[in-house]
Amino acid sequence: MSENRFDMGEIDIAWCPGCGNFSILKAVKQVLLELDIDQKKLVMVSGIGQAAKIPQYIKTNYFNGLHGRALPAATGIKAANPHLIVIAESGDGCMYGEGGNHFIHTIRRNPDITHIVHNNMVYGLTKGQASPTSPTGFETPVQNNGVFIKPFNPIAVAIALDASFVARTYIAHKELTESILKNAIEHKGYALIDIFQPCVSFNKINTYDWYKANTYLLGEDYDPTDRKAAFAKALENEKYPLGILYQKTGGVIFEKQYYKHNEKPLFQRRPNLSSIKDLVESKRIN
Amino acid sequence: MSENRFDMGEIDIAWCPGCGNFSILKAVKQVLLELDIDQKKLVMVSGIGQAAKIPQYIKTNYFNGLHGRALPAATGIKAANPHLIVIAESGDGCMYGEGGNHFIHTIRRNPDITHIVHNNMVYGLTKGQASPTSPTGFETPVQNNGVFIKPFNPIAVAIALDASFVARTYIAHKELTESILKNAIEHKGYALIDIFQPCVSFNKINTYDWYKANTYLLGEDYDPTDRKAAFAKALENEKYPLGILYQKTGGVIFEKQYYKHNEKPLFQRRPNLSSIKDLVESKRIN
Amino acid sequence: MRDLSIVLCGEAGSGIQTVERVLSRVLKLAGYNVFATKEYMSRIRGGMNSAEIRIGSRRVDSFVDKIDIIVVLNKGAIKHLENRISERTVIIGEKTEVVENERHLGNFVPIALREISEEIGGEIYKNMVSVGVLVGLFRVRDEIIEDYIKSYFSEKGTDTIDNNIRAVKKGKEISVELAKRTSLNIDISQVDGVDKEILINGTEAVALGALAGGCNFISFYPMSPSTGIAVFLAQHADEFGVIVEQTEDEIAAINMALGAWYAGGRALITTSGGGFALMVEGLSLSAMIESPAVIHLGQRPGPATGLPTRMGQEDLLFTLFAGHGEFPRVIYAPGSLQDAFSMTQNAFIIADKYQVPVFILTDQYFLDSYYNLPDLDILEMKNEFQIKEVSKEYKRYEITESGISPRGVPGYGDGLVTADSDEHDESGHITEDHEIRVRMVKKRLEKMKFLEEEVIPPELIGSENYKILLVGWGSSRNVIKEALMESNRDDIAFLHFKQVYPLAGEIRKYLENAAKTVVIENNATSQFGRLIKLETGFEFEAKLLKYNGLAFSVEEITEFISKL
Amino acid sequence: MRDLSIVLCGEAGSGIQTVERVLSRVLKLAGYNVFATKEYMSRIRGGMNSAEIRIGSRRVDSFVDKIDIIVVLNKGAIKHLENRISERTVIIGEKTEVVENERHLGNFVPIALREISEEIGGEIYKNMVSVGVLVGLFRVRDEIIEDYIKSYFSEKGTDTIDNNIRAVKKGKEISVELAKRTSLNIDISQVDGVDKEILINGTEAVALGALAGGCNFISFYPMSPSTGIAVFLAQHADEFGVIVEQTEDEIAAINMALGAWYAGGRALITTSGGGFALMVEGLSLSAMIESPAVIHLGQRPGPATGLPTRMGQEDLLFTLFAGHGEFPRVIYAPGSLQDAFSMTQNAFIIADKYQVPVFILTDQYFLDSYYNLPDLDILEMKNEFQIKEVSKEYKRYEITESGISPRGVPGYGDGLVTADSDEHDESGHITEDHEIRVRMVKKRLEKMKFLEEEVIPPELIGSENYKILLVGWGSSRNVIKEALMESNRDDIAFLHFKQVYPLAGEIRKYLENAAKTVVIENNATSQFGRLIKLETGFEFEAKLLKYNGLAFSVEEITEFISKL
Ligand SMILES: Cc1ncc(C[n+]2csc(CCOP(=O)(O)OP(=O)(O)O)c2C)c(N)n1
Ligand SMILES: Cc1ncc(C[n+]2csc(CCOP(=O)(O)OP(=O)(O)O)c2C)c(N)n1
Ligand code: SF4
Ligand code: SF4
Ligand SMILES: [Mg+2]
Ligand SMILES: [Mg+2]
Repeated sequence: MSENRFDMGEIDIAWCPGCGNFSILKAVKQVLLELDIDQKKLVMVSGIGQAAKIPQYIKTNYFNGLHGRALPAATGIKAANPHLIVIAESGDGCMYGEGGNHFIHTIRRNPDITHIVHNNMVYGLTKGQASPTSPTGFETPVQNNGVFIKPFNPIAVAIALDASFVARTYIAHKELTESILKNAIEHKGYALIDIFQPCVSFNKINTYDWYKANTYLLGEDYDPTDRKAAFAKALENEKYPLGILYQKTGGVIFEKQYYKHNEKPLFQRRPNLSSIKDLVESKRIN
Repeated sequence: MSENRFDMGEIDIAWCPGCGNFSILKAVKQVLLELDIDQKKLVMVSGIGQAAKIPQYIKTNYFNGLHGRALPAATGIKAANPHLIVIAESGDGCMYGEGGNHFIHTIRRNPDITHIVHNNMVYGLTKGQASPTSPTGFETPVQNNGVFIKPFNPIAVAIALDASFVARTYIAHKELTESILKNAIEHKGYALIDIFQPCVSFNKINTYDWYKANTYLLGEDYDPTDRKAAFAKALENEKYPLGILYQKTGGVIFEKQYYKHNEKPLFQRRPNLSSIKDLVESKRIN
Repeated sequence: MRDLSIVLCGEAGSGIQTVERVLSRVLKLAGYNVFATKEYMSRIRGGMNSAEIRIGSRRVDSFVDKIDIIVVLNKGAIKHLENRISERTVIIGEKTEVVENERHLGNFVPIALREISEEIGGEIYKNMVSVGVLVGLFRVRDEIIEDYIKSYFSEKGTDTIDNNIRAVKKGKEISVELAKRTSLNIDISQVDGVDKEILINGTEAVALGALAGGCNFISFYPMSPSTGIAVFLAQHADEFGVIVEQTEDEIAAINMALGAWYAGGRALITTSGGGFALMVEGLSLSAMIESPAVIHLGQRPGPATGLPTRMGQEDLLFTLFAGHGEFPRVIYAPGSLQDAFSMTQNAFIIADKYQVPVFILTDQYFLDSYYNLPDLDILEMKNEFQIKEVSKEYKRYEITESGISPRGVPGYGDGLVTADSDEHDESGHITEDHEIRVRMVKKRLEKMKFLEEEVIPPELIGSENYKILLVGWGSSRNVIKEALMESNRDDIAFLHFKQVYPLAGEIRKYLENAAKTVVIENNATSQFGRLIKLETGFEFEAKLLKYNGLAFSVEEITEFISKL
Repeated sequence: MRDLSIVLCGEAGSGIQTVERVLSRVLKLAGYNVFATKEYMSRIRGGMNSAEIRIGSRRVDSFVDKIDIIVVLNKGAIKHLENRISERTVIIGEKTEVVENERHLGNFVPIALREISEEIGGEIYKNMVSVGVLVGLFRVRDEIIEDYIKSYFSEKGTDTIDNNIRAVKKGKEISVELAKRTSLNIDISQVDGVDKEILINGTEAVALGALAGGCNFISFYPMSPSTGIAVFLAQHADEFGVIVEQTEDEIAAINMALGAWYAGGRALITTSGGGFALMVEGLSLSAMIESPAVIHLGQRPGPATGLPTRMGQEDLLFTLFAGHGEFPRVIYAPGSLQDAFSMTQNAFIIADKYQVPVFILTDQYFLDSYYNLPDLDILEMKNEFQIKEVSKEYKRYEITESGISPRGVPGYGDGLVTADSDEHDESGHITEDHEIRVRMVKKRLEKMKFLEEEVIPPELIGSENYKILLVGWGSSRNVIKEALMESNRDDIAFLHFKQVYPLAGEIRKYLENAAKTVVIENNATSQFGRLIKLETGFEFEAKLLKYNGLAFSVEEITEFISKL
């Protein structure tokens, strides 16, 4: 892996030393390489936050948009050119907080995009406020009596919405993470990967050790096609299961619906002025 | 029921003749009366849409706010004065479309409010576009090839988020509806009631007959405290189950957290200038 | 008689729209100039709505208060129109629908609409009987009506068609009787060639303009009065290769559209006040990533939900300054259908060329008003597509001599294409370098210079030797124009702005040539007047402001002019 | 020596903030006037940040470019500060952190920070050793430092306290040596009473003002630089009975706040550019339901994400015209800490009294800058609470003679309280009546008249017989003021606006008295200049605009003045 065409070379990365984001970056680049993805056809889409800086560190096309708005932008990109490989990647606050509405409705749309969430259970870039996934009791400068509302369960919600691929991993599990990422990118349709990622600067609860102690790997025998069983798994919170929790195939894929009559990506289309004239003509009679 | 202090008298109601909204209005007023609710302490909160006009037709306090934004307003009201009884009521587009992010995060907060959704599976007021709950294949002036994305399942999502009360009813079942409404209002914590309501003007698929044919009542023996079973029920879509699908008690109630040190509703509070002066004083030494 | 105004009035859902549509089409096909507009409440059934159809020997393209004939479809109609009824107004309708004490208004001509329609097959034919009565008064040939009805109801089967034709015929029979009354003896002349003209409304003009501009993507969330554009495009989506996506909210709509532009689409956004308010962050994003954007904004009276189905021009300054940070933009406000069409086409060209947001401001009155016109001038699009194949060395935000960075799309060429909402360097990577910041701010703002060169100048209507200058913008154009013509005053001219930002350079000259200037707007704070002051320092002597939710009528302006 | 500027520079996370805090507090407690400010990157660790601490014999309250002493905490610091280093600058730091070729800059005084701190217990004590060196140069008594360290680290236990005290002492020892160099022989005088003064920053001033205004609710979504206000209120929430709720997004924040106001709360909203953009629809709602609202907007350079942790004044016109529809508002832009405090208090009074939104515009520089001042003047709130008990006949939107409808809250009295985002009648019910519409528009807009009476006038600083008038607004006040004083020019005055909308009536007079006028702003398009033009027609002769993300320095303005 010493040489990777997705590497940016000598750049200044704005993450804290020891942060889980580095391993995610490494895993993503590794998987892109292994899948032999043409970087010219790849678009990384993100929002704003520490996690959201990831596209800046990968040599590829990217759309680093607004906080919370990666998914609609990603959907627009995929719809405008279905030949592109689109990965939307950002933090838990970005995707489940500000972007919550897009999360649920993008799942419904089921575009063929990969959705990676760096879940550090905290707002990193804005210096340590609670995120939707922060555990109850988590103390921060604002939630100084501890978080008392229930953490958001993205896995359960995704399954409730019949997302076509739902996975969770913990970044210290390099192989698991890479294998899930590969599966997710190859999966046809929307794929969620929620990645547990320690924030060494602001999350003193959900540390490397904590994640190690509070997660387990789904067994070989686990069947990710059973939605109800997957839901039951999604509710486990003594220890969080890691792996592909739910996967289904054969669903309608969003952007495909729009390319039934015309296969050209939008940038190749030109207005058909003569048809427009015909349409105007029709306004002479009705 | 001939006289109800919640009646507005002779008013012009902007709904279409035959619309399910009328029965919802009737049921809500009836239940308010039966629960002997003091209308001066009741606040109806809504967004924008046909359903959202309902507070205008009830003699009580109301906050008829923005499309999609009833829940945060309702939460603010309840937080500012927990002695008020707060009902947030609006359409499916308002609550699950524009308001989707508030839906999921209000469930997490668990304020003691009742959340009623008129689910006619269509955008009524804007003349018949698909709503998040519109069935696949539903044809509209915009979705003229039929809706192809998956309908939003509010019940499953609410259960995934561990909402403390989750119910569905169909407005033609007057008694069931009234009993659920009563339970919901009396329930401590967030309570969702998704009400199937035929839109006679724009929804020619989900008609009175259709609802009758495609729903059934949960049996006496159904146990609404089992979350996984409730989820399984929530996924049924051959026929939709009606009743209280899920209920739990004992959760942390949002606004209560804020009244531990001071019981006065906010309108009775006054700034404590001498404490402010003390705080300013403290800035002399650190 | 130069023109006639017929108003149909009744509850929502009572079929006014069908009558409006059939009547205006058929009269046009019969060679009459027509104009049709409507006003309606924010509800689906009930309430009181009305549609006005003007028929003229000359071209008619604007709203008049006067009513020559009212067709009452439901009780309440007379009350609704009270202020507009004169002694000369003929009221046609069912006896039971016009209350006794309303009869002193106008001339009541009872007809047994219900009875006749019941005979044919039910009350739903009431509307077609009315259509029959009206076309009868114009002596339209059966053939024209029958052909139209056949095509209009083509999907409903022969029974429906036959019944409707019978209903119209019945109506025509009645009209023969009615026409004996002098007040209903109509003599408006048909005009050669009008039958071959096109009849469209503002919604269609904008949507057709978008197609002509190469629009192939529209993401939107329904909101009156802007939804019609999306409906039109949806109905022609397959034919023109347009992706039409209804989103979960307006924020998704604008971000999806920007994603589409980034990947090579040409996206239109259509919305209205509150919906646009939610898009303001996305607008600012478009500026930072230098994405083209075309935004159709159907204004309506605010604040907040306000009067959702009414007209207003209240969002001009909001549009001009919307978005955090500083960036250029273009704002169009077409006043005629031809303008709406060509300016929307042009919006795509300008947005693409300069990578800026371009707005088209309309309102309910403009979008819902039809009139006939000979044709639409379409600009042939040849070299107007700006996407460049990118080389390995490509930098998305390169500072070039021309001032514009070539725009590439991912997957087309060997380079990489970046978009970054943070301040960025030429390669599109995040930076906090203060010097690069300054260069990038300048680069973005200097586009104003190009945009000023592309300004569509205001249109001077009337005498060049004016002493009094009326100024208006957007949808009031035709109304003010007609009133001015009507007034026959060679000391007054009308300066209409179809582009409201940036403003053309020569404005002050126009304004200073006048001894008196008056700005006419559908808002309460004279937003365009303030904009002129901001841009030129010039202050209007007088204002005519209307903000009750309705458009100006020709008479209102005429009266105003008469006092000048 | 009148004042001295010390700059600490190093990576984020290297403890600059602790040094800044301890140093500024201790020096103040020792009787020195202090000013502290910082600039930092949008990241948590690494990069390069700096803090400036000015110590003065007279009051110091503004940013200077000059650096007398740099404390280098990490490699890269000298490069970062390059432009500000002069021959007289003394650079204190570890040899290894100051690269060879940087040495020609300033005077390098190596100290073995690392070695010394390792001795004490680890590199983390580097910061306290630096503090020791610096307080040593000021000959601050041990007692003061020790007391402060004890209270500062009180929660960390005695070991930490002891080690930190040792570190400071070590530093002091070094300073005895250093002080022998003339360049480090500091003679700034302590001032009687300064030790008893308060030391706060802009964030605290606004938050304290909110408490004084009766704020008891804040809903917000984190966003630099506005989050500090919420943090402050959270930390004092229990004590002051304030509900602090972090929401899922900014839309929820503003709607929740409006819900709270409706039910009787006094809610503050705190946000920044993009966050405010998302609140624009809610702002329009506040206008329609005539809800009070107080919005603190910490401006930052845009568009879009822009430079998230930098300063700018780019959102003035956006704030002024944000929201669909037309409605009045008030915009404050305090320039001093006292103003920030009392204007925020006043914002609640005005918002409550006239049921309008009131903005407080600040920026990162203002929020993050500390200085000592004698006290904060607090207005006693007596009859400033407007909520009325409602009777059975109560109508929320009653048209009253006073022009303001009494505001009730649900559950207090026998009446019912309504809020409707649609156009409504006096009872708050939806209406489409055109006449009511007009009355309601007027009612809302006529509040401008009251707001104009409540205007906080601009402050004229300097000679009354000026020929040249500098004009500024918001956070640049103290910098421009100091530069003007520094310049000793009695032909120049400075007019500072702490309220930017509505503007005071007498502005033109001020402007026209000058032969030359200059507007000074932290943006690229001179937004305040444009606002003045819009409101008065007056155009500035010259502009000084800075938009690289940093505040003006005293020197920049002094130099500018010298050329006038
Ligand atoms: C509209 C908007 N609101 C708020 C912010 C400020 N903001 C930037 S990043 C962030 C949260 C970051 O948390 P998360 O998404 O979990 O990413 P992390 O930094 O933890 O990786 C916030 C609130 C913003 N940029 N835009
Ligand atoms: C921000 C915003 N976007 C769009 C609208 C337009 N709008 C009004 S009601 C509505 C949908 C109504 O559907 P639903 O909530 O299901 O209510 P229904 O009319 O079906 O009862 C929409 C899109 C609006 N008022 N505000
Ligand atoms: S703040 Fe937390 S999540 Fe962000 S880079 Fe630092 S350690 Fe990682
Ligand atoms: S549009 Fe549909 S939902 Fe609305 S009132 Fe009419 S029938 Fe009911
Ligand atoms: Mg995070
Ligand atoms: Mg609906």
